[in-house]
Amino acid sequence: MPNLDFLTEVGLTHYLILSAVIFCIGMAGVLLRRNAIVILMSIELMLNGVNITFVAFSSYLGKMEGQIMVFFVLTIAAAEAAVGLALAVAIFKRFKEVNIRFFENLKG
Amino acid sequence: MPLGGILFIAVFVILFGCLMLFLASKAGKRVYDPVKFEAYECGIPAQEKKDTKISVKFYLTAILFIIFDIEIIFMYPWATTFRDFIQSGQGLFVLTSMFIFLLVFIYGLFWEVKSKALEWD
Amino acid sequence: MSTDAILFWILAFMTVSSALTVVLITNPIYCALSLALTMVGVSALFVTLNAYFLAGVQMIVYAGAVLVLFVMVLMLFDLKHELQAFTRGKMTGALKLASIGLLAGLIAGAILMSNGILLTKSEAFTSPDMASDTTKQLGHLIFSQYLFGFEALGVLLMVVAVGAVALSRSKGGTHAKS
Amino acid sequence: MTQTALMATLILAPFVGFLINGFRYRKHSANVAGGIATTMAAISFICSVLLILDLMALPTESRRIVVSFFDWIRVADLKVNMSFVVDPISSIMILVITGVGSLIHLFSIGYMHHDKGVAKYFAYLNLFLFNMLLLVLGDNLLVMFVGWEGVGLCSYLLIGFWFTDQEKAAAGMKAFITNRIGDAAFILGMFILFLTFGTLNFHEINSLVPSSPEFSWLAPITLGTLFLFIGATGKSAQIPLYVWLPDAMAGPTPVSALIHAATMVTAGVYMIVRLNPLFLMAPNTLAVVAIIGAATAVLAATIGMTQWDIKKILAYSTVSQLGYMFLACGVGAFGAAMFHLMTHAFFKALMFLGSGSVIHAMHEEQDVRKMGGLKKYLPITHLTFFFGWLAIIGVPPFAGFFSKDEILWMSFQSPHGHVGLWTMGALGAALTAFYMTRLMCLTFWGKSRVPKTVHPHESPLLMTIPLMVLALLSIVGGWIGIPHVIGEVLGHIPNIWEHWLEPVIVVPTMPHAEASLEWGLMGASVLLAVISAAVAYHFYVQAPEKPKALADKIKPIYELILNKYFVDEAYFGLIINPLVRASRNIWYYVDVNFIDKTTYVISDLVRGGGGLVRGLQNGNIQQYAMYISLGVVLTLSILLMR
Amino acid sequence: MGQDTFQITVNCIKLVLVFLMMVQAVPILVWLERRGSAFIQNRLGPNRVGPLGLMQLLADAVKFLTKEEFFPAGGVKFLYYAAPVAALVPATLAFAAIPMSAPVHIDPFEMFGKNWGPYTFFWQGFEINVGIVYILGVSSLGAYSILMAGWGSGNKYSLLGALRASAQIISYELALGLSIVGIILLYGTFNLGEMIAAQQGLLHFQFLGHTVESTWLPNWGIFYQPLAAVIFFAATFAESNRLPFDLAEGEAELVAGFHVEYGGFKMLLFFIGEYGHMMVAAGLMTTFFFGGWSIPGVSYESVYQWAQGAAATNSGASLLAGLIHFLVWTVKFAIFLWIFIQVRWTLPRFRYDQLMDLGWKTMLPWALGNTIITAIVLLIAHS
Repeated sequence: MPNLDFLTEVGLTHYLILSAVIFCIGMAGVLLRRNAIVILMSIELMLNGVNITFVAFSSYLGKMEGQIMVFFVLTIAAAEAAVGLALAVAIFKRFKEVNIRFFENLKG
Repeated sequence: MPLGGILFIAVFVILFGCLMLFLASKAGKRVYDPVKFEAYECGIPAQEKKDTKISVKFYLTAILFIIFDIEIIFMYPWATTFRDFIQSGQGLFVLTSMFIFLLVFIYGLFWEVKSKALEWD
Repeated sequence: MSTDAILFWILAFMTVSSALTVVLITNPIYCALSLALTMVGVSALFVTLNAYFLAGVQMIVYAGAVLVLFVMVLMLFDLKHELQAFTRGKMTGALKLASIGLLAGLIAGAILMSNGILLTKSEAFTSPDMASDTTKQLGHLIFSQYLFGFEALGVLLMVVAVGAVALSRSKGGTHAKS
Repeated sequence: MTQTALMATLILAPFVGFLINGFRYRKHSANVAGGIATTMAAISFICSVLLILDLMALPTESRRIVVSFFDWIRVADLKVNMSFVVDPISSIMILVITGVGSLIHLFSIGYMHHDKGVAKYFAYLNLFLFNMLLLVLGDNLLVMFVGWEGVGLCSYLLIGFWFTDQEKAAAGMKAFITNRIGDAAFILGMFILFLTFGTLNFHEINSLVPSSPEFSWLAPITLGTLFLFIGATGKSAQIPLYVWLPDAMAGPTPVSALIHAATMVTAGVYMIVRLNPLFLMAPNTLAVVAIIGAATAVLAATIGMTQWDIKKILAYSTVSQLGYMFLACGVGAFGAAMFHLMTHAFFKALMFLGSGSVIHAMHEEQDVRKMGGLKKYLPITHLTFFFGWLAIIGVPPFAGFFSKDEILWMSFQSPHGHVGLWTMGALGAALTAFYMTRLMCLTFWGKSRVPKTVHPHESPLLMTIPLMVLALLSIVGGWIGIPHVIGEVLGHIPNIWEHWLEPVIVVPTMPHAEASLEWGLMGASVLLAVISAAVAYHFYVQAPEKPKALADKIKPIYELILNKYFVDEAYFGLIINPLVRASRNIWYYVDVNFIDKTTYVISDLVRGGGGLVRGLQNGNIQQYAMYISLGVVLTLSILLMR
Repeated sequence: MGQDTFQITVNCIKLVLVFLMMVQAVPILVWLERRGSAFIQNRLGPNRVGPLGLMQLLADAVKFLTKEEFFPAGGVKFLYYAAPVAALVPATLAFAAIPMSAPVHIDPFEMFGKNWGPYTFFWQGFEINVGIVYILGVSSLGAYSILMAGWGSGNKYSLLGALRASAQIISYELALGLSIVGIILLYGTFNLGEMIAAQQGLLHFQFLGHTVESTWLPNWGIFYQPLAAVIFFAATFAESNRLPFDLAEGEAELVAGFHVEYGGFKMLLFFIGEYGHMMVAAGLMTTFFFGGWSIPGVSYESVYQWAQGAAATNSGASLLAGLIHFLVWTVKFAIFLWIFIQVRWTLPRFRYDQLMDLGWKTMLPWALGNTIITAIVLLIAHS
């Protein structure tokens, strides 16, 4: 009988690993996707990965600071999404294009 | 922890919905007619599919909603703890700090109204 | 196997698989819907960690507001699914994948290496009944220690509201339409 | 209310007014803007009265309220608190500043009624009050310097208030630059004092002053005080830096009354009085102060005799009166200097406001040759101006008499005094009487030379009320400092003034003198003044052709005086033009040929290097993100390997 | 979910029952709506099938079931089918969190040779600590099903209707959320059960050290927060897309909004979702402002004591008392449902700009003012 403790005993490590996995998935999205709006979504994924870490630590260490941080991160993430989408929309309205590589042309 | 219950009922409802859909698809008779499957267009033949120009207002409303929603959510912890703060003598301080926050909120709302971002015509 | 563990694994599976969908699927609308599912999953994970209020906020803000915005934008602009989900470039693509893989490996390694320390600490501090009034504690902390952050966020939100409106109404920049 | 709150309100009320009016600078309503500003000034006035009542309740020796708000600077030995002090000296100043300031604010509502930038005007005026209070209340040199610079800025802004007029804008710049020269000296003086005493706090400096005077010119205290005095000559318009003040009359008249007569220009005198124990230990500096003060008093008075612009005459008069104050400081009569400062603030503000009323009535006409006989058109203005005139020429029992007499007596009798100084002072008094009478005659009396198109009218009540209040003060303001000899005669009236200032001002030990001597000198100066006033009346009312004949007779001297001794021209020829030429040369040889070329080489190198790595910055966000992630990987692996 | 098999089973059954209750209420409401509207408009309404037309419900169900299944040509299959199912979930989840009666205490007993209990069962799907936040969060998911339906149908009327509906829902969610702040301030908790507990007894409160007491008014939230009640109720009308806020389906402009392309059972599922929202709103109104399951003038204790006389055991008494309170709750709940129906047939529809103006420029500021005033009054009253 193999040791299946890691399956039955869920602890802080599990949450941390889960959050790392979500963070890296989001990271991959940011690095690899073409669509600017999907990239924004991937950023939200990354932020959520981090949020899980915060809440996990907060609850395992018995400190509320982690949750406050998450509260603030949530707010800022929403603000970021609003502005990011507003930018994307402004560009899309003009150029009918959301490819992230197209955004390079906006420099200068 | 009610999470189990929530998951249970959610799954149950989804299964129930799917079952209903499945039953309905089996029960109804089917007569094939290409016109029937066209998008409903008040009787005239459907033109370009759904490339409709839609006002950016909807999207603007959604953005403003997010922002004001968060501001409102910030009031929730305040609202639950306000009585405690009053009891510990910090009521006025907390109320003032909330008022500063609200002032910013009201200014934002006022600006949106003034800049006609909320005008639908 | 406790119900907690079962719940965790269900939620972890749900969250990770929907997160993967976000990154891998070509149709952006499905991406957004799938991301909404991820957010719901994360919110449920918060509940397993006794952060009830945050779970609710996560639902309201992310699932109920941010993702609705995403879906609306995608529908507004009729972004059909693309033939190509990822950006071109074999070299950079490989490099990017490698960096992500390395990052994941390193983080996981770091977590596992510190396993012993964290577990002992966590068991010492975990209290099952701290769930009862986390919200009140949250409120108390925000209005004492983190008051400035709170007010600053208020200003930030106002600025964002103004900025987003200004951005979405601008008739275009300095460049001619190309 | 606690003293901290009072102090904060006192200082911040004008600042709040500045913010309010500053943010509504586009508004045109004089009543609203002026109402706000005047209210703020009045709040300050009330606070200062309350504070002074607090101060009076304290025992004489410890009359000192210090309010410290926060640590401002804390670097090595330099510790500067943002703290403010109310003691007998600054109490007088805040009363004058806020009291006269409030009156002038009130007057301005009427005067600036039709101006477009009225909100801006009142914002500046409030800002000025705020800075002046900083200057006066600051309990160390650095806080004072903040206010010092602040009032300079406000003065600049207000002189150039109608900046669309090239000349007025230039006048503002002139004032600013001239003041900068003084300010630089002030900073140097501050450095020297800090090096000597290790502190900038007035109280500490005054208590650390050595007990015996130093006689070397290069000793630290002498040098420091000299530099501070140069700073004072800049702000208080003394030789050689007085040239900006007459030009400063380009600003609105109430500004001239507030800034360039009553308050800001007295900052130099105030600073010296604040540091009086220090100055007393530097007899060389005192001598310089006295001589420059006396010289300025006479010189400015002579120029004043020949001017035709009503405000310029008053401006030179101000310079001259400031000279008196410095003369008093120089002979160690600091109390007399403060006394004259206060009475001067009353009557000079009154005269400026009166001239403002006249100018207002004459539709912006400032040339006295086009006035005359205005008595019947402007009865209230005339009456109040008349009292101001009596005060300035030193007719007993008006305010000016007591203060001026005190100065003259001290310059004669004090151990630092000299007969020569007294002579110059008395001459100055006579000249003052002459040109002020001339002003009265040309403006209010005699035949009317008003052009047909102008119909003078009395100013509204809003403007005359301040005039009346100031006139009253000009009459009774001197009665708190009645000299002993007169007090004895009138029945043991104490000299409240000296008593009040006693704890903070060192009174020089006077050699014993007969009362008859004091009576004689007093009589002589009054007689001189009355005679020269009579001469002036004769010249400009009874025989208006005489002055011209006299001027023709001594044409070279007259021309010299009329052109203000060619001081401006001399400054241009001797300092400014050579400086410009030298700067141009330095610019060409050093900057263009050396520094620029060196930088070009460096920039070429940097550009070349940048060209090598610019490929990395290609605008591809995802690539940037990849760099970040690679960096994180690197950092993490280093951390984990450790 | 529970400590042992018995509790888990009971809880699951309870949840299913709550869901079924919600589903079963829909045909009744439809009948009520049709009869009611006929009554209001002075006509007869469905009266042929069964007594009073009651059998019409069954006939409708059969008809719905046997409608022809079809899928519009331009649609997106997955979204098209997922939308009606998704419409059910938020309403159910929210409804399950509403307390319908006093908790039932079961004393230990023996069954299958084992000792069980003691238990406390809440008369609701599940008891949640942060009830309001949970309900708000869950019901904010309602926008998805609408958007999915709008997009999945491949029809521009659908899409337009969906966008309108979701914009409207989120606009009114602000006023809704803000009016709730006043309620939370009043009770100092998110927990719905505690709110109801706070509304027991007669109207009494502390003001500046004096105790104000009424002799007959119940201690209901409506007396403390009348403005919040009005705003909340109006906002829930908009949230559930009902007249006078049913712009999303405005027949004249959009034919039927986001569910133009839906028919048969899929349509019925949308109906259930909509009525579910309505029921959540009615339940919340009852909970926040009208004392929930409490009986005005009669305390739980006296009911329980009476039940002890009627039933043999304590558990039975608790159950009986719960049932009585449940009936009381149902009456209150039904009154609000009837108000929903009556308003629908009384008021005309808003224009879209009026709707948005009402949400953003009228209700939001009023709710804000209500919050501020509540906070100030609280501060004054308690310090």
